[in-house]
Amino acid sequence: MAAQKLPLAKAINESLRKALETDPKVLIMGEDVGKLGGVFRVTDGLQKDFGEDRVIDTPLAESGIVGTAIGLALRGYRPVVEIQFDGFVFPAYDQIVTQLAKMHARSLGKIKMPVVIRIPYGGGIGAVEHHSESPEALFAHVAGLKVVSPSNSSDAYWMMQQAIQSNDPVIFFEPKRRYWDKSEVDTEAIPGPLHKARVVQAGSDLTLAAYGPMVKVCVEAAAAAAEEGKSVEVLDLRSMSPIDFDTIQTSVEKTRRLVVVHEAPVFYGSGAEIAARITERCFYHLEAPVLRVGGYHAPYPPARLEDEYLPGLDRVLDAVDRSLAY
Amino acid sequence: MAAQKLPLAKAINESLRKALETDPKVLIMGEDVGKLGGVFRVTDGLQKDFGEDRVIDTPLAESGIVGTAIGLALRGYRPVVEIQFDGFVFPAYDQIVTQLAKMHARSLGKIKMPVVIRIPYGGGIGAVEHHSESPEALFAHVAGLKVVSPSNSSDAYWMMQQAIQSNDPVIFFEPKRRYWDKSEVDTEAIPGPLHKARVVQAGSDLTLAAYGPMVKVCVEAAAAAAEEGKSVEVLDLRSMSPIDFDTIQTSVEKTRRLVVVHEAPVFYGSGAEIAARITERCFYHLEAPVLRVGGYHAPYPPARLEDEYLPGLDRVLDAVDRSLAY
Amino acid sequence: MTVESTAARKPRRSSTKRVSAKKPQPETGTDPELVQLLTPDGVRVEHPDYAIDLSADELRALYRDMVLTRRFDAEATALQRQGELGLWASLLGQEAAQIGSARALRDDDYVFPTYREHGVAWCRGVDPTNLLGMFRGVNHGGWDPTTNNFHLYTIVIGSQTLHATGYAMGVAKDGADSAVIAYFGDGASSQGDVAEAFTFGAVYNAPVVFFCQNNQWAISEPTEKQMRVPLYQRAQGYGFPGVRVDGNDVLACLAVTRWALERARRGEGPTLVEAFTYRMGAHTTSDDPTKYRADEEREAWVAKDPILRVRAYLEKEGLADEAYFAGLEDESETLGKRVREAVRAMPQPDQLAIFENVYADGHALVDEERAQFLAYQASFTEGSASEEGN
Amino acid sequence: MTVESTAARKPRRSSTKRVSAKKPQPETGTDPELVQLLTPDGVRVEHPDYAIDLSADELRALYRDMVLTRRFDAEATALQRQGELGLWASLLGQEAAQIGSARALRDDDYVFPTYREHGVAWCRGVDPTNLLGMFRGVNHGGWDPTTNNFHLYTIVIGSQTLHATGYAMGVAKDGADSAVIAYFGDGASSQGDVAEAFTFGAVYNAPVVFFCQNNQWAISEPTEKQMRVPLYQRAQGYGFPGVRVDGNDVLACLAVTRWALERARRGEGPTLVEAFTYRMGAHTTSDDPTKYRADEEREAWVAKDPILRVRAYLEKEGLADEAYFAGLEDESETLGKRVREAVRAMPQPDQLAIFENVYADGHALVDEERAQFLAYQASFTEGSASEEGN
Ligand SMILES: Cc1ncc(C[n+]2csc(CCOP(=O)(O)OP(=O)(O)O)c2C)c(N)n1
Ligand SMILES: Cc1ncc(C[n+]2csc(CCOP(=O)(O)OP(=O)(O)O)c2C)c(N)n1
Ligand SMILES: [Mg+2]
Ligand SMILES: [Mg+2]
Repeated sequence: MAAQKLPLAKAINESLRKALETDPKVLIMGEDVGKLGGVFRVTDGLQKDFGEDRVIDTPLAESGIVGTAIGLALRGYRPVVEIQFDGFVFPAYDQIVTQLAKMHARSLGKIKMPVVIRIPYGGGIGAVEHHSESPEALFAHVAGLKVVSPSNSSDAYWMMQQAIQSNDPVIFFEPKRRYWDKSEVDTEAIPGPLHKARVVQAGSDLTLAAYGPMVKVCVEAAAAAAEEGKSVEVLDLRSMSPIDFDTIQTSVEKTRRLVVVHEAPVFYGSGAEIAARITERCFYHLEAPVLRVGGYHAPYPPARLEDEYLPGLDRVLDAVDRSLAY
Repeated sequence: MAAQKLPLAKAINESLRKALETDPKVLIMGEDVGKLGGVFRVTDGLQKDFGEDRVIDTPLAESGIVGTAIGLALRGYRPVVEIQFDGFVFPAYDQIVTQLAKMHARSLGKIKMPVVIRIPYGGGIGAVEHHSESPEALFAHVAGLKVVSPSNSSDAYWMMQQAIQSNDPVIFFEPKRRYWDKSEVDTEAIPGPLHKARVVQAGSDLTLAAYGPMVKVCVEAAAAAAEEGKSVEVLDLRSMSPIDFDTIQTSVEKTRRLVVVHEAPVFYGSGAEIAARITERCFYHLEAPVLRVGGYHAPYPPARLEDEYLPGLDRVLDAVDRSLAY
Repeated sequence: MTVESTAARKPRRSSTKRVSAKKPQPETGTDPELVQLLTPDGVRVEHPDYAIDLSADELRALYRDMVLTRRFDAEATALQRQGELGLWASLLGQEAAQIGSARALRDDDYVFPTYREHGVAWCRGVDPTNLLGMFRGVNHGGWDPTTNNFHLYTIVIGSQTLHATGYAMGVAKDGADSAVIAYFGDGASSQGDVAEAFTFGAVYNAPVVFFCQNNQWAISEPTEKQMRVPLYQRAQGYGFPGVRVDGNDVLACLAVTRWALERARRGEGPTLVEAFTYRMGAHTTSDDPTKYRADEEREAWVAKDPILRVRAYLEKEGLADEAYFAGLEDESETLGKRVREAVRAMPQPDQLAIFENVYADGHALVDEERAQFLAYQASFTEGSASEEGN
Repeated sequence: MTVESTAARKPRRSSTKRVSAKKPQPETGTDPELVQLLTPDGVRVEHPDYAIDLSADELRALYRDMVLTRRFDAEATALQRQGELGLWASLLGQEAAQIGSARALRDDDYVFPTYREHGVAWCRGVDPTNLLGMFRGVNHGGWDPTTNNFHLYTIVIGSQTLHATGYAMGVAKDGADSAVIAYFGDGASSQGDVAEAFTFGAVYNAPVVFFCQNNQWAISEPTEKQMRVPLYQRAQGYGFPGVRVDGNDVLACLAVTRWALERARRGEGPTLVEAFTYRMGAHTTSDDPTKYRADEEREAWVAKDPILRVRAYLEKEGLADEAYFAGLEDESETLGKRVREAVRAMPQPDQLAIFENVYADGHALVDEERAQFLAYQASFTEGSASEEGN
């Protein structure tokens, strides 16, 4: 398999398959990951081909899943854990924050924690409560974790490869509403580093920075802005911890304006960190304050209100206009 | 009892006593809160005076403590829950984030959740791992919670009264290294609103904004700066959700410089939110980027390194100098 | 597929060779552990510990509850297929467990459901259409829990068992003799929260009944993935009794739950009731059970249908006639129609609902964001107005 | 104190009148549930299920382990009083539970301790001084867990039981016949994580021994606040055996743990061992037990001291003479001295250690912050240098 068009979910599936094939220590664990292939079919067919010893249906207990994954990692395994939905990661939060994140430091580097935690996240699929959240800031604030999110199939494939190879725990946020979006995956292309941002398209008037599901919206916004003669640069950040501030800085030094977009609530969200740091780095370059577009300080609403809650094309364009108006 | 000097821990103790006396629905719950009076003696004597039915030693299970407190609140009680140390709140994180925070919205306002979660937090007492952390950002990001922290005995007394009277869940962060600091408490003074920031001391060259344990450090820094002829305004934010941006804005419009100080790691910390929003509000006033002083992106270190990790007087002054140098 | 290079070692035990655990799921009917009062064939049997004596009216009422619940459930499934609901979690097959247990409750008892307790809701007097709001996506819970002492559906598995326990602790503090019931599933039994609820319930001797509907599946996972021995046995190790009841036998569910509630009222603390039943449908309308379970399994359980056996009994004993059944059929259709119409008539929620009820006492940021939202919305109206003016 | 206005109601049960739960803590010695091989008076008794036959050398070795562990522990307590340690969690009274269980282990078995397993660490060959780093505040764990198959101390109560279970799942996957042991306390038994560990252990039939030292206290809370019936009974409801052993009887602890480990090796899955013992000291040096427990309770347990009974037995049977005891006394003092000196010699950690090992593969922000830190530090050196130059 070289270059081909794959849905994002399938790209992850292929990446997991590759990892299972390449490294006998790689395990898949989670609720319903076996015969069902996960509720989004991301692990479809893997148990059939690699057996119940490698692709493990676990009890319904997220703390138990992550806690035993830590133990398996101590034994030399490389577990890839699935949390069924964003809203169900919290029972495992203690194990992630107090154990998984700190084990390497606590052991003075003696213990490595090559654990990947896959979390389908974000809204836009009309789901019930707890199935549409974007809790990435709650992980990025925690030292010892790395936090990433792909926006397209190629990144999904390669970032998963890199996450599994990483000796640090990686929280891998999968943009669930993009699972079915197809794009090109070249399984032989050598990718760049896992935590490097990507310039999706160059522009000169303003920078839009996003990750995961919002990259597509930003690209659309850039296109709409272009029709009005505004040249917008779009960055796919790809990593929320670390954040590739250098790439953002380079862009902002050029465009002098930055809008950060994410689904997560704006308040204490990743946009805050980016705004604070980029303002510090580019204080004399910025023509406007860094603006943020994201969720409101409110629980994710019922599905029939999610279009109002989610930052869509118009809200991004509104921020673009407001920034350019400074 | 009118005005008197009390250690911060004792002020909370008096406040809890007052609440137990005034409202029969108030309960104290937690590990070791009974005979022992809590590991910091904050609940000292309360079980003796109010009985085991009001001051409840719970099983060692934080999720259980918060989960049953939710149930008790549904039954009309007003539980004040103690989490023994900052690092032990995470087993309860799921109940706090997915249940406690959302119950009012989920029920379309039918259910109120008057639950206070007391968390002794922060470092500086030479403790072992998990006993010195500052996880406030992990709660402030979550809609439905209110997050506060007193810096002195009077606030400790009154903010606790207000938190218990609140019909919303309040995460009450107690600056443990200030537990023994004495200051004036007037139990008859009518306090201002719970979420309003306080101008600790006025100044004209720069604003230092802090909360909890760092207010004292900032006051000291302002004094040191004054000796060098710099006039520093100090704000005690008191509330991390909501944040009283108006008071900060007023101050910054005057001083044109802002440094935010907290113990929590800077990365994705409350300083980021403040920097981002104040920059937006005061873009044309700021002479320098908002600077942040806080913990590093690293696990809280062993006790013998905490003085290097914690933002102390010198690091605050360094930021003051850097800000003024713009 | 690469194979691990363990060939050189001589394992004394490989994970595949390990002694298999005792199968947790004995068959119904012949199982001495299982309380049964009405066989799948509709024959009344007695149990030494759980007697029950119901009038014809009461029996018919239970039957009616189950029939109407099933009808409502089928309507909701249909509404999901028609796009009126985003999702539906069917209770098909679990009517007896729900109606039996719920009809054991008093009005002042309090119920903590998961997300599948439509039959319990029915018995509590919650209007079925109110249940549909969250599945349609117009709210997260469309009823006032305090009106019927029926808490909101809880989706985060297991959490509500702690709320129930806390509520029960409060009941005890109040000196009331009400009881509390917490519903949860076989999968939920693995969650730490449920174990903590057992501990708190036991330590505080709280008047709570932990009612597990073991429908043998947690989405695609059979109970073997959650437990090694039958769940009801777990209670003993926490210091309170556990009972397994035929979950497809409405009489047994009623009798056992009554007994457990009475224990709670008498101050004897918690009970675990495991209602052994079967999820006859998919997990939800999003699920595809053909991926993980054989049709035959389902077929076997059709023979144990909780409704058919009561009908057989009613007919055999002459407790209901054709007219009764026909009348009930009509009532079912009326209910279906009412639900269908009510759902279709549900208004799109107001956009500002996003900002409502986030806090009880308000929050400055919510106010600010609401104002920004309004201004933003207004900018379109103005914008489009001016465009129209072009 | 205001009283609730419930006078008008007629409570059928008030929370104070509730039936009190069965007391979880039977007395040792006469308890048929409790496995004992050596009475508090040092008399060897037999147990039908747990036989043990040790040579004089082996018996003396167990005695020596306990004596040296206690000596080390006392030294650490003293060092805390002298300000050399920030905190110490004494194992006083729990030597038999720790030495007995740890001496049942093979080198290839893996141990997951809490924070009080100094005796287990000793048996694993971890240098006692290495345990002190975290209590002195120079590190969070000063040994390489893989050297002695002894994991780091875990402070977040209960977490390590899941790590142990996962590790054991890995052992099984590898086809190895090693076993894993997870230590935890009576208080820890309330944590959801421990229950989840039981579930995972049972479902995957993992070769793990859950070893609870029930020292009857969780800081100030007696076991009645954690459980209603003896803990060992909990195992059965999860599908594996539970045994209560006299935790002050090193022989019984050894025999029962051996048996449990053998079960694990044979692929028979987990076992819960509850070692019934007593925390003779404070919870930690920060604790003040006079606030919550009576002196008499402690006195009663002094009579059951785990070390004295072995000494009585050794003396009675002529298995050790005065010279042996004197020699051991010397060895103890030497150990104490060595520990004292080693602790005092522990260097202040390098400031840059803050930034070390946060990640295995590095993190841009950590690099940036380290560089800023260095620049900041350097600014002082320059500053003070220039001031000195004044
Ligand atoms: C904490 C959490 N994890 C995962 C899920 C996703 N999920 C929803 S239902 C379900 C299975 C529940 O099984 P069971 O408890 O047996 O109840 P049933 O659906 O059979 O009624 C899962 C895994 C969830 N809702 N909450
Ligand atoms: C999750 C968590 N909550 C609270 C604490 C604080 N704490 C430390 S030890 C302890 C009591 C532990 O009791 P037990 O499990 O019986 O062990 P023992 O100390 O008796 O050995 C508590 C509450 C903690 N370390 N972790
Ligand atoms: Mg089920
Ligand atoms: Mg204990």
